[in-house]
Amino acid sequence: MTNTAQTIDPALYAAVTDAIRAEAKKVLEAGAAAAVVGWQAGRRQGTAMPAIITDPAKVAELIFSPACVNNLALYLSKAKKEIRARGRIAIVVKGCDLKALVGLMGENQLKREDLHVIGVVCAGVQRAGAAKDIPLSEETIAGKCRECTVHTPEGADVTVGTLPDLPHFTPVESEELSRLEAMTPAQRWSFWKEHFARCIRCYACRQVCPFCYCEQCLCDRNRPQAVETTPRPAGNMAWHIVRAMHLAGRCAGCAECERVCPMDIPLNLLNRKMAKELKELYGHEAGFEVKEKGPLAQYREDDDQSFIK
Amino acid sequence: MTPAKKLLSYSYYPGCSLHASAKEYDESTRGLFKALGIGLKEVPDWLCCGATPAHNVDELLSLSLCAKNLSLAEGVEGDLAVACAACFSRLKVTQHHLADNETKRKQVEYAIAGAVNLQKPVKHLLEILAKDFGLDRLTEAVQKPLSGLKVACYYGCLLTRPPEVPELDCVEAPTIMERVIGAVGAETVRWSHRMECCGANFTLSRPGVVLKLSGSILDSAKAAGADCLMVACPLCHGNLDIRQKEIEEATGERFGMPVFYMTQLLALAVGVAPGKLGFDSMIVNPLPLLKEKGLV
Amino acid sequence: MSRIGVFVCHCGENIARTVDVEKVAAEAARLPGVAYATDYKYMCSDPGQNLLKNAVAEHRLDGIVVAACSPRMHEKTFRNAAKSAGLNPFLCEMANIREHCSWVHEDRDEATAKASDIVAMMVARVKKDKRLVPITVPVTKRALVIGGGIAGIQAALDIADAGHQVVLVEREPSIGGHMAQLSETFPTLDCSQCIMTPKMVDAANHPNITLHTYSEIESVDGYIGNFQITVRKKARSVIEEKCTGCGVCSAKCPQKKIPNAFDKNLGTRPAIYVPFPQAVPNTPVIDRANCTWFKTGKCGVCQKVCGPGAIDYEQEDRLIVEPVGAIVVATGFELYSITEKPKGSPIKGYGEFGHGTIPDVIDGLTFERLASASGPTGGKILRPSDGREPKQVVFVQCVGSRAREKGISYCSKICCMYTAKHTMLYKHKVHDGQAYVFFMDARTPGKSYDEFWRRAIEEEEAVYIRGMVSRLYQKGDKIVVMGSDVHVGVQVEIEADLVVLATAVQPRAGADTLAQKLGISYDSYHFYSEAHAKLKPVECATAGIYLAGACQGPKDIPDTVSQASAAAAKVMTLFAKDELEREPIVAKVNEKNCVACLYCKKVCPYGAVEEKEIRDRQGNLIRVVAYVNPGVCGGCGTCQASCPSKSVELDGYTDEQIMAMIEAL
Amino acid sequence: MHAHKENHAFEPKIVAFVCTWCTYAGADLAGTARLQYPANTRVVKFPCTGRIDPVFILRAFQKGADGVLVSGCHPGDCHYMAGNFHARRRFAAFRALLDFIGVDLNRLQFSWVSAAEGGKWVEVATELTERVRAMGPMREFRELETEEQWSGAIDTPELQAAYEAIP
Repeated sequence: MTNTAQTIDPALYAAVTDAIRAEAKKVLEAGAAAAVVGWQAGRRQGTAMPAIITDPAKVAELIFSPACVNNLALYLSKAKKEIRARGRIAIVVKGCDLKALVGLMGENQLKREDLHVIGVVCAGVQRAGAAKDIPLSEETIAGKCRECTVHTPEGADVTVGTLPDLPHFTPVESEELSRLEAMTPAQRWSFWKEHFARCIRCYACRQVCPFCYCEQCLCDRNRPQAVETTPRPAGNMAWHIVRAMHLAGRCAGCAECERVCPMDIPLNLLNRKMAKELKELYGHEAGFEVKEKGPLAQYREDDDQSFIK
Repeated sequence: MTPAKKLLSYSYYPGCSLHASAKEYDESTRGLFKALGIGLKEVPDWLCCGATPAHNVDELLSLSLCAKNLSLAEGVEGDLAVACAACFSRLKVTQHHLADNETKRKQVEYAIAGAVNLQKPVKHLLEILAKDFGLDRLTEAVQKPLSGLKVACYYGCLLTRPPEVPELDCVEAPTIMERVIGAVGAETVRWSHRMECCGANFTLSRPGVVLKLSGSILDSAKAAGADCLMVACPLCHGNLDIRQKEIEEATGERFGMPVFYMTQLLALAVGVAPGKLGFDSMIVNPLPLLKEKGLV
Repeated sequence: MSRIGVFVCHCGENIARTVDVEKVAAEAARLPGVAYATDYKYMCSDPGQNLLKNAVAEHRLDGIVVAACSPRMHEKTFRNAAKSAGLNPFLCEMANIREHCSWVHEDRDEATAKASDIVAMMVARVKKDKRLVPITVPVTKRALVIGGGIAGIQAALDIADAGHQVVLVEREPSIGGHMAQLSETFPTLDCSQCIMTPKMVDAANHPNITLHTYSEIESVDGYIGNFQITVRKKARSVIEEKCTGCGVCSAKCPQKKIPNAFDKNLGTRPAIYVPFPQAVPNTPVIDRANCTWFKTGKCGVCQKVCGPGAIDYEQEDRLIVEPVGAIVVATGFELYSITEKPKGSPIKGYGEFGHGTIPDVIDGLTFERLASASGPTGGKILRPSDGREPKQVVFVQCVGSRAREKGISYCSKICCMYTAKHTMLYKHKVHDGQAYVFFMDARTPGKSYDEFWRRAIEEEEAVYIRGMVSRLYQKGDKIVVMGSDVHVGVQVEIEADLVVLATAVQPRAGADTLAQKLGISYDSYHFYSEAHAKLKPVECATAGIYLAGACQGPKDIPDTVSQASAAAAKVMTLFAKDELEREPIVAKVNEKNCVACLYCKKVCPYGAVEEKEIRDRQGNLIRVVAYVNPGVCGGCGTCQASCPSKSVELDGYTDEQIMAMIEAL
Repeated sequence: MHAHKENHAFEPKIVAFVCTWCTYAGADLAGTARLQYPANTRVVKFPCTGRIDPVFILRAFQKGADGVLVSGCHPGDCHYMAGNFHARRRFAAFRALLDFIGVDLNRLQFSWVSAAEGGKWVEVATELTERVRAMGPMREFRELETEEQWSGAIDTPELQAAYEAIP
């Protein structure tokens, strides 16, 4: 962590930006896609935001930078539903975003043939609140990117960019997971109780999650009310448990929930834990191939039942 | 048309017999591989595999011997080529057994003071020739087709058994030997005793048993019209070749059936000089037969 | 505000001994929404039920809780009482304060407190109960029987005799199945064809049976009472309506040397043929793969000689749609082939028996053809290789069966008996011959079965050797059988003239594909699974589909016929009413909220969930939602527990009902 | 004859979610056989364990259950063929989640009790009751119910001062 090679060369992002623009122009001009969902520069220096480009003349607005944190799969699952009606859509995805797309295909929400997937090789994106416009480093890189296994998306229609040599980053998320796993239940309870007590039930986590596409969330129902809706500790605890359970076996780990949480609740820890459990129990990993049935929609007669008397 | 042929290279575990009674198996193996352009590098400092007796006496010893050999083989590149059917069986059984049994694996690892190499692919020469090298290429390499030579391929007990372990071919009705020797032009006969036991190391303690068992093998091969037998195991070779005269005396039937190692016949076909194939160390002289067929 | 009535039963002393029933009733009366509460000695008695009925009228009750025994005991009773009082029966619930309380607790205070809790939970539940009406599904009183062997024929005849239409579909050109191939049947040794062919003719001539031979099931749609079956009628190249069955075409066909599969390839047949003389229908079929006309475009002899002009070389496969209300699957079995390992099967071959290379090693069915008077040898036992009469025959049982290491662990059930029969038939035909049988166990549980087997040994002098055979090989014109005799503990070698292997009974090839079309489940061997091994042995879990015969597991003829009649009885029960009535405990989709992730479809054990398209008036697709077919839904509720947004709900067990109970704790 | 009955300082509430075909019938059988067990269990009947939503377990704890039992048919015995297989996976995942949140899994018992296993029902119900009784009340969820948003976690001096300044 001492030498200068501990940063990621920004050249990758510039090269990818050019390639995205070229590909977007190509598909829009050829009519192979009605719109391209990607990122464009944000209003503030060094930020980025989602963009939907339909005019080939405007492809130069598209960018890729460490600020391109958003998981654009969201724009195909529930937000901006109107663009899906336009026909085949091109979408720019990082490896982690692609896993969400794959999951959505398995859940009948997207069809592969309706998409033109532009995969981008990604070395990492910024963590929330990091200083902009400086190369990614141990200080500024997002937690999920430190132990990313999908820098290069697999199965996209085109994949652009070449992965540079990456510095070694401390895997803070798995370290934190191990730390929690080593605690006693009582310690874990107080850890989560404290975190969940702060939750203001803004539902940003739900809003940003590509998999929370239900028309009506169970937690908004009042006949019966399964989860108390006011931001009180009891309802908060229930909400986060239900959320983690509903994402189990589906969440592909984009960690957008955690990024958007205004109260800095480490939500991705729950997702990571469930993913880990389902991998250990049933060898399931979300997002690598389109599976007709997730791990909780199928069974084997010889599944583990050591916990059942 | 044909893709660039990849150069095959193997580490090689000859085993004790091939350095002693089955020298001609070793010589012809090396000759054959050289002629085919397949690399073969002997594992340094290898030890006995325990063969047929060790596992009946001390299981841990027999597993440790092979585990040690596997760890020695780690130092030599390439899959491990094995000629002797008994060595092949022991090495495979060791890998299979230790992969399933953690307790034993730990004991063995303690005994050999190192990790067991469960990953190294152990391959019999037949597998190398039929699968890695390919029968088409083998046919291409033929200089002197063995046409007219009627061969009875004898598998013995160990090449395909026990069922889960070697996975060389169909357990009870393999054809891999026939396919390999067929590829160099020989004619193979359909006969009944391809898989029967020759008596193995009863040859020393209960020779009577061996005379009966090996006798019925020779008898059956002869009845099927074979000119010669082809084997892949030094122990079988010993019983069928060295004891053949005694068998003839005991049964009063004359066989005069040369017993070749598979590599001897294959090497002959691909043009290795007959003088380098150890035909002179065989008890039943094969030269009259080979001359008759115009092969030497 | 609800007006719930609570009725606490004393059950004589059974409840009242440990539960203070008056107190429970008094506490129930204080629960919000309870308009009336009382206790009574025997609620299930006539006066008890009348008390309930009167209270409903008098207090205008809109829900009832009977605190008494287990609902498994009297729920029906009280729901009927509620119904006769004009209340929807599903608004009546039982609080189990006997089995779950008074009988298992001795402390009066504790038991009373618990009983009150249970009543409170059920009161909370009943407030959330909905009026439910039984589901009715119209029933098409027409049955499909798949497979024209003895099972299919029996089922078809039974259903047809009951006055219902039956469509019988058979893959082969003739019905009859395996039973038509057998020589004699155990344990009576009556001639198989003599008892089988009349049934075949009955089936063909029955006014209620439509026969589709040389046909297969193309697709299956619909559900119980309302299936749509598409049958592929393969091109026979012979117009059935015109053909008189005179047989001139077969006699004149120049292609005569085609191995006859019906005779296990021992005999030959022409290219235009009926599989066997007693075939039903007696209409030939052209085997296009072997017909000179189809191969070269020349010949046409059959067309020339056919008087009625029934030969049609241009005929094509036809698809026929048949609406039916119930399906009987009777696809039967085939024998495990030792010649090669079946593709894609976990079952391994028998290399040690020569992989089918020894001509005089045959299977049991081949022996049947040899022994059959109408077989290729006219009933003489002759070796396939040289036509000589075998003097030593070795029978080997359990070839493939009960052989875990070969991939099958089940017992094929019929081999012990038919091998005993074979030894007898052999002895009757070859008086100086000797039969040997290698066996593991003799399994003869059936009426007169063991006596039959004993007779084979004691009177017909078959030598039974307990032990298995390790290897067979040809030696000259003999087959050396190497085996063991475990009773004596020695190795045995027999030089046989003929070896007969009792190979395992397996489901028909393609059984899995058919099951997928039907939506029924099967085991790892592809035998079809019954809904319950003991109590629903002929029903499939998929409603409206029934099993008969060996497709469900190895079976002999008596068992097969019994099961076929049982399946027919089930079909008749279904057809007894014009509409099928079911308990309305089924799942329903809230289409407004459903986003069609189809989690429900993925977990549904009944295949009851379908995709439903919602379209606007112009027919444009708006969206897709899940739809639960109430005729198919089994009512387990796995869909609801799985649905993230709870857009599917199981009537009778809604989230509201359950949550109300939990909250009443 | 009455068995000696102890008086306990704490009697836990146990909620049992059971399927109607196996465990409910098993509990009925325990009654028919007059087997005795602690009176702490309250049974909620489901058609199948496949119908049991993890939310119900959560709700039970929130509403004051000290222990929860989920019980259904043995694998292969499910009246609906596969409901219990689905439930098995669902609850394997759910209990891992609860464990990670910090719920003591000793309060949550899963079992297979067939219609013939009245004895097993008694054993399971007794064991869970005794275990939970020894553990004491399930305070965690109950505390949450009584707590308010600002009760403690954000505890800066400024906030504290502001809070106290409220008349």
